[in-house]
Amino acid sequence: MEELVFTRPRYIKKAPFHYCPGCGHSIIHRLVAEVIEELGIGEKTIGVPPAGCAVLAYDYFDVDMGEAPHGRGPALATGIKRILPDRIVFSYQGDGDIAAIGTSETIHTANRGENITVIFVNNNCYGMTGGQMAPTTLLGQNSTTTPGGRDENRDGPPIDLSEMLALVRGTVYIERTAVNSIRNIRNTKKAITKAFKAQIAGLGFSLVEILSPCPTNWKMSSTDSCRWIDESVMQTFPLKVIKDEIG
Amino acid sequence: MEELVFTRPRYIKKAPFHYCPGCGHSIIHRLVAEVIEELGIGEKTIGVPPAGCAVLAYDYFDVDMGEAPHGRGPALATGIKRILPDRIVFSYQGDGDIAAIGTSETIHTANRGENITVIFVNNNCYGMTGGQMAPTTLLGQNSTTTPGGRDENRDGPPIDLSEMLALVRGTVYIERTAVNSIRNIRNTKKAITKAFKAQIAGLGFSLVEILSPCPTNWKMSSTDSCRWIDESVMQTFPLKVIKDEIG
Amino acid sequence: MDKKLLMRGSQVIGEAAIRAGCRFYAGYPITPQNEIPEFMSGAMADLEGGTFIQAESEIAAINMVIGASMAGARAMTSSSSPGISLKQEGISFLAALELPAVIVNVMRGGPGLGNIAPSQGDYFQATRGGGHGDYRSIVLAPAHGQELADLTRKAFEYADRYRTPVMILADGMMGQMMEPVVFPDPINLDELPPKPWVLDGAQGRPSRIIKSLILDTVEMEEHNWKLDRKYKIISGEIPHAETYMTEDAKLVVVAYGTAARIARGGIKRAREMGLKVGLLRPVTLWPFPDRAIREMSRLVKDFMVFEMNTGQMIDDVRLSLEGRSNVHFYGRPGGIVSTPDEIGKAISSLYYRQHLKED
Amino acid sequence: MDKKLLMRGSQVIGEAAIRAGCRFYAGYPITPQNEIPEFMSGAMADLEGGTFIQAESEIAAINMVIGASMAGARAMTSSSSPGISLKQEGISFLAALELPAVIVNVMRGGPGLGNIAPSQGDYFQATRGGGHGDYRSIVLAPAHGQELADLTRKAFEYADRYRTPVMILADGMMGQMMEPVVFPDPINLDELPPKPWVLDGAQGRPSRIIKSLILDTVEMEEHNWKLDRKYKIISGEIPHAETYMTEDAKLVVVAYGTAARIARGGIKRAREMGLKVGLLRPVTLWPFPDRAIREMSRLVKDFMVFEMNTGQMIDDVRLSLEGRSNVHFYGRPGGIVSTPDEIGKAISSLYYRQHLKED
Amino acid sequence: MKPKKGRIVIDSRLCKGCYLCVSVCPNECIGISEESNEKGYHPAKVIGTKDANDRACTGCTLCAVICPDIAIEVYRG
Amino acid sequence: MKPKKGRIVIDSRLCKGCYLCVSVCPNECIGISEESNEKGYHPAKVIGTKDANDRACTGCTLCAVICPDIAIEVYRG
Amino acid sequence: MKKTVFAGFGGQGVLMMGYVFAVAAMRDGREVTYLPAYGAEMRGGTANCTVVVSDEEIFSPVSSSPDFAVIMNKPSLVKYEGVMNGGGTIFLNSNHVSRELTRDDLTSIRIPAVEIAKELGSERVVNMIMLGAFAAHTRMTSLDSIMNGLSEIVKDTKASIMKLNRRGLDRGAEYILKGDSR
Amino acid sequence: MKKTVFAGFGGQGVLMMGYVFAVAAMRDGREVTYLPAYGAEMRGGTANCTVVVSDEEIFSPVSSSPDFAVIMNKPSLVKYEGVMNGGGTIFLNSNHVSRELTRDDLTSIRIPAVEIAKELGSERVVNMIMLGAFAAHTRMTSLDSIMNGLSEIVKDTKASIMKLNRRGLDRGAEYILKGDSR
Ligand SMILES: Cc1ncc(C[n+]2csc(CCOP(=O)(O)OP(=O)(O)O)c2C)c(N)n1
Ligand SMILES: Cc1ncc(C[n+]2csc(CCOP(=O)(O)OP(=O)(O)O)c2C)c(N)n1
Ligand code: SF4
Ligand code: SF4
Ligand code: SF4
Ligand code: SF4
Ligand code: SF4
Ligand code: SF4
Ligand SMILES: [Mg+2]
Ligand SMILES: [Mg+2]
Repeated sequence: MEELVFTRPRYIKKAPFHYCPGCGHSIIHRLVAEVIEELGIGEKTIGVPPAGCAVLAYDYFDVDMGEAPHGRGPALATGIKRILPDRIVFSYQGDGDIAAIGTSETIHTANRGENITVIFVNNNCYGMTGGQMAPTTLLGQNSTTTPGGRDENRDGPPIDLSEMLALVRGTVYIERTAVNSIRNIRNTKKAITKAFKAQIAGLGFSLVEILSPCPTNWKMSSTDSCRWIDESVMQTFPLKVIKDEIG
Repeated sequence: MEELVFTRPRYIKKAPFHYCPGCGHSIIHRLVAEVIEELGIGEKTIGVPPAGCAVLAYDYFDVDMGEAPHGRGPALATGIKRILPDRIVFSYQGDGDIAAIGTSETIHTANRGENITVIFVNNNCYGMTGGQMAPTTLLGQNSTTTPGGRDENRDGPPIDLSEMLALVRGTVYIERTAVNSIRNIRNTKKAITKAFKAQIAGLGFSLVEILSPCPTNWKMSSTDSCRWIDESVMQTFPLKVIKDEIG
Repeated sequence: MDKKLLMRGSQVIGEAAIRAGCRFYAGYPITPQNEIPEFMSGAMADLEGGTFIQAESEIAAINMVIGASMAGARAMTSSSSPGISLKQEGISFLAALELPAVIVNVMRGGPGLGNIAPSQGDYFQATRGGGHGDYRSIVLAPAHGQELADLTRKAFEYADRYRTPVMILADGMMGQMMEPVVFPDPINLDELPPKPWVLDGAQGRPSRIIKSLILDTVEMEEHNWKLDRKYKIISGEIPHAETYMTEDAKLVVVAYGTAARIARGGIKRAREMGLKVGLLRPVTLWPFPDRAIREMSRLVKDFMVFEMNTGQMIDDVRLSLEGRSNVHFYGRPGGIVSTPDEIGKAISSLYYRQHLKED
Repeated sequence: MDKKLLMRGSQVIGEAAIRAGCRFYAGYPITPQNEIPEFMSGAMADLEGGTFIQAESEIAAINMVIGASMAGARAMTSSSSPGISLKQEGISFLAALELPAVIVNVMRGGPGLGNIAPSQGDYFQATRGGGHGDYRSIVLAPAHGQELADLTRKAFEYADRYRTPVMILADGMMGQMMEPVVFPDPINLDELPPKPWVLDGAQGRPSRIIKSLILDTVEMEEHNWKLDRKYKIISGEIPHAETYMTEDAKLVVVAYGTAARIARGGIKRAREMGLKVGLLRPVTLWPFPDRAIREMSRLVKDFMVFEMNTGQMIDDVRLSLEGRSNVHFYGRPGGIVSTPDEIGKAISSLYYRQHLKED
Repeated sequence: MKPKKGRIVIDSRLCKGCYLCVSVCPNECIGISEESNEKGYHPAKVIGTKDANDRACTGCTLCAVICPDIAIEVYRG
Repeated sequence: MKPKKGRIVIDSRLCKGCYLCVSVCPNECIGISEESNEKGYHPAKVIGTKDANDRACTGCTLCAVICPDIAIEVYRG
Repeated sequence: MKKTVFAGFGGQGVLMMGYVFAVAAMRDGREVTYLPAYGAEMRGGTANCTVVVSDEEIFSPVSSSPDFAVIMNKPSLVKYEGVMNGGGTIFLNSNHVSRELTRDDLTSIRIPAVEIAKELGSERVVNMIMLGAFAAHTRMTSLDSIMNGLSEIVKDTKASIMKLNRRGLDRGAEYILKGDSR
Repeated sequence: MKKTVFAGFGGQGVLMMGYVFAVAAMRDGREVTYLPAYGAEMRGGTANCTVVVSDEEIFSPVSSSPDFAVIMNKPSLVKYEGVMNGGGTIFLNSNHVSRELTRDDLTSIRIPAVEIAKELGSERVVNMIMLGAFAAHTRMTSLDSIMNGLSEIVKDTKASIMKLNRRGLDRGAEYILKGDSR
């Protein structure tokens, strides 16, 4: 008997994604939806999409979704979770959203140990607004606001928010993964599962930082983008479990 | 011949301080002024006072001073310094100012390695507004917004901003000191000197975090406050050189 | 419970909010309204299902309120002038997302850091939308302790009824002063109408979206007009003004909040001198009670707007009258609290200048 | 250099700013004005003593501008509607501290996240002070590419002359469109008048303070009136409006920015149909050219305000006229860009409804 | 043990021709069409079959796992 | 080596009676006045002199170093 | 309508005096407002509050031209003497304020409250002594009302302390009634 | 006043076509506006821009009722056919758009630009071929003006590439002039 072994997960709507070819966002959407389905929490999950390329995430996730102003996802998620502590709340954010304008909200939400999960999509640029420098843009990487590539003296170096978050006491689980290869995609799914499980167990703030290709703004093919993550991005942002207090 | 061996430093105006008895702010003002005098930079220093008990710092420091909105001192100082790179610019901030509302500005200014000096006065509370919880309030410590003392689950734990700043590449010198004893005051002055020297040498972002008594909001005598810093505050915020890349 | 209590204005707001079913408060300290978060920290701790968060900033606070409101709670934040400026993006979002929420502004002197004395310098910001885009917040202006309690109750009702942010515009004096107050009974949360738009997990129903991004301009226009229609309905239903000694008045003072309270004293003195003077006090600043003023203009040819600023509400009075009567202004910005005597003098001086005494 | 260049509006602002002596730009990306920071990043890198900073947020950007202005630089930031809301506290500080600075708002549809299409929904925020306290910003409203260049130059001049923030209020269309532009020659920074208030280290002179905290209410009141006097001077000196075919007009359209440009087309069509219609285009939105409108009301009994919003500038038109003429409204919010034909129809329909054709 | 047999179905309306599936298929079962779809992308297509020898789809799902557009369904058995 | 001799001058208008100087003087030279100053504080006062034996001020400046209000000047020699 | 200012250093129980008085007057059925100085006004160690008591609506709670002032320190005397309503009365804690009034249209009542408190064995009742004297002289409220107000405010205070407060009030009142203060 | 829309997929050089045309017309001394689609409108891989050329003031730069459209793909045809001005002309890249127009008040001109480009040895000149055809048919500007515009925009391009572009323009124009497109 032939069996359907891979198909669209239950909590992704049947709409075509608006993302560019080879974009990591939609891979990550699918992984989150798969985890939600596998953990059986789809009927009690509330997601908070960001301003960023994933602003339309509510058109894809088939769970309750409430839009946040740019960078404020963690604060907004805090409000939801405090009112509905038995629901599962996740905030989905880009690297500009979480590590530039939202730095403060992210750090303090984490520090308070709010029992939410953050999906942090690090594509080393401002995707939605057309490829400006992000806090995570690599040194030397081109962007529309760093003529000649990011220069440490002029523009500052890339910032490692996840490492900083590991320092605050309210965080229980932080891992950096990627979606540029089968292996990394599988690990990402494991990490997302762990992060949601931490929330289900009421342990505190969990976050998965996911290195994600943005072929459009990197001006590379999809396959080159995946390679570039291995070769360059991971030099600055190595994949690892940054903090694990789940036990 | 009798010699005057201790008097008001040149760059403190002859005005009585508005601070409460035993407050650390004015000790710190004096130390900063002494350092400015000793380094001979009084005629080219620009200070940025915060919103906080030290909001009136411009009435005391006899150097050019420009007021910042609450928490934005580092951004404002960045603007000044970029226009006048050969002047000496310092931002003076309370723990609420720097580690709550100003978290993002502080971290990103540090990360860019702006060549400024930050004096971070940690008195474990919002002094000016009457003793609310600060990001640095100790667990169990009373404040007007933490009934029964700060509770980790409800209010989150104290945050160690200086440690986080040490993680970003633009910082060259970060030390935590105190002004609760002669020894600590002397070390604080050394630290402030080092921080300003780092700026003079053009090395990047320097910061001195100074544990400072707030007898009024701690509801203790001045001497008890000094003791309490030793016995309690330093348990959470140990004195140390957190980062030193000056060489 | 109908015992009179002597309570500080800020705490009155807090207590009234909780009795109105507020179960979520997030705020950040700023003088002169610190007693609101301080009160809420204790009150929420004592309350089953109550949340108090001292946010890391005003921006975090308003966004927490957005989240709590999405989740169905009656939610509130408070601040004073500079902190309210920081909340403007969030307030614009509340309006766009059609979420109920209550925002308290205990105004202080401005612009900039200004001072912490009572002022009414934020009238424009409150009534015109200090945030971006075509929206309005309902703005309620209490003038004394009891009204702080009553209008706080109303604020939550309006917010839910119209799914829109409501601002309580008070000032430092009102926040700090203690006055006797009788509180209404606490509402029963279970008796509130259901909110069929809340995000609480799909649980069998289709999943819901709360969003304000509408890329299609035709849809966005329709959303703007939909909001506009709502604002027209509100403008028809809730404008409210109180009058004092206006029956035979030839000169009517228009003032709100603390200024109105003081103006009453000035008017009383003027009446004692035989001048026919009255007060019209807008209780809702938006929607502005323009009809009430316009109607009055049939008999009253001189209005004196008194504000604790350099002149802001005067625009709304002039817009209400459109030349039908004279509009004069008396203002004291910067935290100056005039005495009733001073207002009495300003009134009588204007009265004689306008030759109202003659007939 | 007077060669015509085909340039995108956002870049025109950038180039004009640099030619006006802007040496400091800090900003944060947001559509539809990303080309301003993008242009500035390159232009400042090529410029001796020029600074570009991509700030971590809009708030950081405006505060960097405050600092740069304190240090004496001609400084600018730019954003679009939600980002401008976040800058309101900073703008209030600039006004209070009496610091020159230029803020560009390339408006998009709102409230909330809205959309990125051209809109004029931030009129109230810009002209009434979206921040706290008694203050005003000068607001300039360009309507086409060349004016983007010319008014950017003016913005820096006004900012310095009056020591106050100046806002350039453009919209998505203007930001994105390319048009031929001729730039004025770069100014010579050395020829600018000195700024005897700058913080640049005491260097022998007494130390200086720039602050806005004024705890004493009497002093604070005086500061407020001082600002008010300045605003009155500005209101006397710089209001500016452009007219088009108004000489014999019976109906005058009042519109600014992109709306005015489109309205000209509508008016031309209406004229072709024999209707006596003209345009009054406020170039300064604050101070509003109220005198120009009031004077026109002697001959014109019908004004049609056309805005790309649900009705904001109409308040200023009504305040200018105070009942002297009829004020009608035609609005398209949400990013809809009307065609000249549509406006032509709106004009003619109003023209006939008001029986202007009859005499 | 018999090698597993698989089959994939590509929804060419969803596919954006990003080549990622092509790059990961261990059995070179997928190629890119000459024709473009409605959105102007050249969608992926199956170039191997169950039965063809060295292009046998095993139903390993790798292509589907990496597909950013959930354009691939995989059957096995 | 002769022990250093010192002298301090306390500006009682500036002093807020915080006791910090009292607590650090190794020679117990400083006490607190019974009388309050204009601001209602009981200012510190010198209770030892250069000449008194066990309350001899050495001019070590410790009191001045810790004084939050710069109310103490120290002379030596 | 009578306005009273209570002023002194922080820690002298100045705000408490006003608060207790206001609650007492409210329970007596009068209109009342209580306005404390706040924020930066409180730095520098001073404290003050204004209580307005009236039989009709109170228009302004601020301390412009107070009718009475209870003054606990010298700077407060300086601050308030000038703005007092003509004919007003100033209650002075004479142990802290030695100087005479400069205006002759005001009455001063001097109470050696610190001395009396020492006699009672606790300096903490200085404010109650002043309040007792104030109440006895102005008759704006009764000592019983004040005690009721006090127990309403400081709910779980020990009986012994309440007793001490009562004795403070009594001694202050006595001091007035015996005429010692002229 | 003539409005022209250029539309296709991203990467087809659509924006460049419009830009070059606009600069050429400006240098010819005409009034001109160029309005690209921006932001989210650009997601999903489509691109378009509107160029208005006129001898008088241009009131609106938007593409409501364009007179001409240069269409590089099917979705763009669907999008713009409906809004064209009556009597307008649509230039179709016939290698990408096979279907006929549904409106009979419009003229269509079909250019097998991909084929021609292949003949020239580089698919990169497809847009120049279309532009050449467009210019030859509308006579709104000359091929020389376009070349001048192009060199103004892409300053340091290799001569060989500029030559190729010129040949693309020429071939597109030729195709029209020879009348092959009917
Ligand atoms: C207050 C505010 N500022 C700026 C923007 C514009 N904006 C939208 S998304 C974004 C950043 C996108 O970058 P990132 O967060 O990394 O997400 P990505 O698109 O790369 O996934 C910006 C600056 C906004 N919507 N609101
Ligand atoms: C935008 C804004 N929010 C809040 C305030 C009120 N405020 C002034 S200072 C301060 C915090 C003071 O605490 P800290 O920074 O620790 O300084 P300290 O007074 O303890 O030295 C606050 C909340 C303000 N002035 N502006
Ligand atoms: S711009 Fe980058 S992040 Fe955004 S959809 Fe395209 S590929 Fe993805
Ligand atoms: S409140 Fe605390 S920090 Fe502020 S002046 Fe008083 S003692 Fe110092
Ligand atoms: S399922 Fe495996 S073998 Fe089959 S096409 Fe996909 S990657 Fe190739
Ligand atoms: S991975 Fe998906 S979108 Fe990409 S080419 Fe393959 S089927 Fe198409
Ligand atoms: S200088 Fe030294 S010895 Fe003299 S009083 Fe001060 S602490 Fe004592
Ligand atoms: S340390 Fe200074 S302020 Fe404190 S008691 Fe001594 S002299 Fe006075
Ligand atoms: Mg990104
Ligand atoms: Mg502090």
